[in-house]
Amino acid sequence: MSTLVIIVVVGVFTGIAIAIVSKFFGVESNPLEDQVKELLPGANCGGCGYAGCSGYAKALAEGKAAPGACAAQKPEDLKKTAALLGASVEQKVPKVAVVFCSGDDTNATRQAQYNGINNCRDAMFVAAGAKTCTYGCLGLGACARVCPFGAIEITDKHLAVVHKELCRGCGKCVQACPKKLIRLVPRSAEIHVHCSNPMKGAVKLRGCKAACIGCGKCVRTAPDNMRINNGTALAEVNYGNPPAEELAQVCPTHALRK
Amino acid sequence: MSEEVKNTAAAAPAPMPAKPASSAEPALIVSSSPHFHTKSTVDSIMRWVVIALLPACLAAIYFFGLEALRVLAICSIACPAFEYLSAKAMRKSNELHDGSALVTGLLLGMNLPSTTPWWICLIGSFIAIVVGKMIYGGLGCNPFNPALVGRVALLLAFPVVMTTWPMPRIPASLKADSALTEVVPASSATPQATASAVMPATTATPLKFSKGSRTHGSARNLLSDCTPAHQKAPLTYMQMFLGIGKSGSLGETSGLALLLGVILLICLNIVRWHIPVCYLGTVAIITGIAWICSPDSYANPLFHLLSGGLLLGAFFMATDMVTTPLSRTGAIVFGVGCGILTACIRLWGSYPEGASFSILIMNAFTPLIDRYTAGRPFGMPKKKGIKMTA
Amino acid sequence: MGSYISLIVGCILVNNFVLTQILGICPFLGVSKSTKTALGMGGAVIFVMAIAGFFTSCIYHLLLVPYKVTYLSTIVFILAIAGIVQILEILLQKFSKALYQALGIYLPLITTNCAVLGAAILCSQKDYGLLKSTVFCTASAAGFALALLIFSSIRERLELARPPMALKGLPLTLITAGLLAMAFMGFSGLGN
Amino acid sequence: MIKIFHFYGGVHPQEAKISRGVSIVDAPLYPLYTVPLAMHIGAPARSLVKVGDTVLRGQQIGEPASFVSSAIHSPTSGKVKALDVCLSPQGTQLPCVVIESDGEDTPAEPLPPIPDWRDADPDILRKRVAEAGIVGMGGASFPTPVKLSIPPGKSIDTLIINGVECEPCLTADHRLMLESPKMILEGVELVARILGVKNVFIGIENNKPDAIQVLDKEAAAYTDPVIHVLPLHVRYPQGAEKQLIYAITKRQVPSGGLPADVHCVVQNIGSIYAIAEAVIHGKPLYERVTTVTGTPLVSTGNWRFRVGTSYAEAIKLAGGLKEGASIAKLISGGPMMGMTVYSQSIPVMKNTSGILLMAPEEVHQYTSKACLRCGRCNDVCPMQLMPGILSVQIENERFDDAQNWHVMDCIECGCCAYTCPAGRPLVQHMRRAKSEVGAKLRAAKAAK
Repeated sequence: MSTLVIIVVVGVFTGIAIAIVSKFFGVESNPLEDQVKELLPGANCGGCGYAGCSGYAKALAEGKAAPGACAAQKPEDLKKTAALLGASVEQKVPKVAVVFCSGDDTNATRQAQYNGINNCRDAMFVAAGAKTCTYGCLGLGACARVCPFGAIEITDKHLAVVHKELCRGCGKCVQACPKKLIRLVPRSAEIHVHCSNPMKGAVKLRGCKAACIGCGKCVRTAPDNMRINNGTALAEVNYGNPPAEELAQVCPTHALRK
Repeated sequence: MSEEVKNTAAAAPAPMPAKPASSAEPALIVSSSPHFHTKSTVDSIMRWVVIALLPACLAAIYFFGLEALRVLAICSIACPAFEYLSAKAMRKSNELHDGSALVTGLLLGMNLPSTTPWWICLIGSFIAIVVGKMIYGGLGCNPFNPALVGRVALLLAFPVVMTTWPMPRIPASLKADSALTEVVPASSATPQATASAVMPATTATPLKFSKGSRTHGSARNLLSDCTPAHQKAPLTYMQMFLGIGKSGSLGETSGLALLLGVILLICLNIVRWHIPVCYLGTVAIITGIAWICSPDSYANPLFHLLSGGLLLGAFFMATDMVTTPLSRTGAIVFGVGCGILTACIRLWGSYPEGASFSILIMNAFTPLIDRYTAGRPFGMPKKKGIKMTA
Repeated sequence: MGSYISLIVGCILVNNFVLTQILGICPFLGVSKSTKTALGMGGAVIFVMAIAGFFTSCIYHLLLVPYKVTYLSTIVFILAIAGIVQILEILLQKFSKALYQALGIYLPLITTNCAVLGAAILCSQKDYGLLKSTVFCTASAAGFALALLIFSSIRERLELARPPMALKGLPLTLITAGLLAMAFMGFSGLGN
Repeated sequence: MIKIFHFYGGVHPQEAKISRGVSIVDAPLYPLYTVPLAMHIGAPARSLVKVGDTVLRGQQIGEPASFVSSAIHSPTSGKVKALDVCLSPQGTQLPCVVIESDGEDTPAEPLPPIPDWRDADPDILRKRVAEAGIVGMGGASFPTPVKLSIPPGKSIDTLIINGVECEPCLTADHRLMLESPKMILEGVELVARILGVKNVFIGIENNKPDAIQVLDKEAAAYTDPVIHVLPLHVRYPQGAEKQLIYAITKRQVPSGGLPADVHCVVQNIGSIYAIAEAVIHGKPLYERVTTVTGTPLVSTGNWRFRVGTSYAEAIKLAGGLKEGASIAKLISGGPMMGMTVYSQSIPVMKNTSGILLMAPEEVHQYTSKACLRCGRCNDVCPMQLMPGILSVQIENERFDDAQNWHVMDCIECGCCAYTCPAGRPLVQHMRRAKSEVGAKLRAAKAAK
């Protein structure tokens, strides 16, 4: 009998104490936040602009953010998130990262042997990477190291290449590249102008065999799909209406390629 | 393919070594400033540490005979071998040439009695190199002194072997007439030991006596207590300093040889003087206070300084670069901490020897010491130390 | 007085809850990622254990012993400790949001932290009085906090080391904890 | 003369000042000069010429584009061949004016000399310094007129002339002090008058006793203000602004602050000389003394180059390479802070204090070995930072930690990397962290 009484007494006393404390000091929490967080991929890539997935989940639950900012979220999860929050989602254009450079070791020669930290961002402090084309990819893998999905490969010839099938378009590499060579483009586009050097064609060709020299052949062949960027000698795919894969054949330097 | 990609992403920042210029390669090297560099390298530092350890090794071989050489040789071959094998297994580039494994091997050997069987030496080497160092990523990344990790693990696993010391050789002039070759080989001695010049009986180190005397209340006669049976006159402090008639691990005998080594390292700026000086000073002060309060139950500070592994620890273990604080202030804190712990363990703990444990514990404190002794940068207002990041 | 000093030294160093008694390993591994959270957790555990030690000792001596139901100690102590942790959690969420978030799941886990219960039960087993139990529990918690602090600083350094991929993270942490425990064995016999 | 001034930390690398005994020689006229329009910190100058224009020596061809900017002058007479880009030692592309020399070297109308500068208004003198396009010639190339205008709310009481030249190998300032002490002292008095200060010190490292002696003798004639010549401890980086101020005045420039915060202005010997020339002779800054040195060279020396001369010409002037020698590093500046360049077409600029060639056997290769924690970097860091810990944090991209450990106070002097037995590229780590943390701080400031 006393057993029961003692346990009940202790239990009731503890319960009352907790009740009093929570009455005076309690903070309300939001269960929605956890539900939303479950639906995010959990890669904490930061591509949404918030501090990790939990930060985005918090913003979503508080109504400060709209669903769809996470590029890596699966479409069905996005739908579920929207349903939870009672919001509608616009159909998003799926995007993919592309390295806009063709300057591997055969096309754009290294001017000097670099001795230092094996990271593009560090190499920028040593003669800006010592490449013939000062706009070119250094191939030391800053982008590959930040990619949460392992979608970027550094080729043997020191050029970063995004594997489209692995890329989920989070955009972390875009920030990591010190030469600003990586951009997010619609997944539907098949071919891209793999060059980012805005200088004159002749100057570019001195530094890289595979540069876009701005000859305009592609634009003449497919005026709706291609354009020349204002003020530069750089052709650009019209991503609103991307060209067919065959157009790559007209490019004399093969800067326009898959 | 995705596997390959992952490997690229995981690659630690590594240098791109400049190859000798061929016609196809660009000849010029670009690198960050500065372009001048001291001649001192990791390899040269380790080479000097090995050289500094040589007098103590020679002393050990002199006092314990070829048995000592056997132990030292096994450890100093096994450690580099284990480093090589684990580097292979971890697919790391082999850094054997830096000689740090050899240093660990020598230090481990110095911490073992000369009667240690070969397989215990091997186990110790394995623990020291693989568990103590390589799993952390090799030289520079280990939080604990590898040789001490090996030694303490052995001490806990094989307490009898690790605390059974053979009698050292003593000069003929000091030998007592009666206690000569009649001594029967003790059971723990190995056959090789009998063959060597070492007296085959085992004995306790002076420290053991200091421990025992605490209960008997006769710390005044320590020196004669711990004099080996085959020596006619009681041990003197000078003898203890030189290592004559003092049993112990290989590196615990000759204080002189250790001192020579550490002075060399201090002169070469490889070892900071702060750690050994503060360490020994703190031990002397604390044991001195205890001795003044109660000379009957505590040994005097000189005895403490000269006995056991304190000198070896203070000179070569506590001064390991990788596991000790970076700054001078940090080194002082570290030395004082080691001293307090060693003195406490020696005076009041159940182990007779505290040097190894106290250095290991202070190794664990090193990151904290680094953080709280970080100097105030030039031009920084006072009271603005290192902030913590959550 | 002397017995209290040796009790405190014994609890903090010789019979360190984490490193020699292997109690409270869950938060020891979970919250030792950064020194800042380790400090917070250490403080929280000291707070909880001091209060728990006091209250459980009160319950033991005023309730369980007079009614001769000391066999109930485990279940009653659990109840009391759970209540105390709950209160602490509410308070922390109110007054230190950052610490609350940093401690995360480990805060409610103090409830199931065997160190807290272990200390309370040890006290009752050794039949410590009210003051002695409180001192014992506080000192044990201080030992826990010390181990946590040291270990967190080592882990911060290990984060920057270059271990093989297979050992990165928890494996290396566990091995390091083992080495640290090994070093702490040197204290054995101290304070007796 | 007895007390020798010093600071905390530092290293003492081999001095290797093999060209210290070689007098300054005027470099010959070259057919082509590539004059960058950005030879200074701040906005690049706006070009005042078009392709095909004829220019004269000393004619202004670029005007300052903002407050922190500088004027650019033509090094010789000739024709503007092109407005192009050229490579900078940092590896970036700079806008430049390519001038084809006509071989006449016709001077333009000089700026009117100010012979009575002792009585002139400081503002007139300051304006002249700006017109002459003078920048700090020690290396940082901060526009001098900005440095000479005292920021509002600050007061200046001390002028320090940096004749330290603590970089190994370089001897340009040393030769300049030896050969033109009068001009330099006039320049010192001039700057002291612009700033209105009474405490004037010339700090010279103790390994240049001849320069100390010469300047000390000449300085005896100056009484208003008195010019003190101070011998300094031979220790790199004695010539770093903050260290120099501390050694001489024992004042610490606060973290993130400027010399003006401790009431000091520091001027380089080369700039002082240029200021004196600009005011007394009306000559704008279009040439400077540069040391060309290195073991692979046949001869070494100090030449007065016009800006825009290519490194290739400078190397040719020094006799080219020795038989069988090859270059492994071509460095703009000294060996401790200079930048490696990979092209000999880079032009000499206003801040090119030296051109250094290193043979393959002299080159030290950086590695990414783990930090040994020996603490030597700690002992030598003149800013009393912990470079070892910082570099490991930065290697793991923990820039927040690095910021907490004060990486922004790093002056990139290179003492840590010089002394590192593991051969870690510490300075590169620090630069990376400074740029990342700086970007973060700027973003935070912009967000406010």
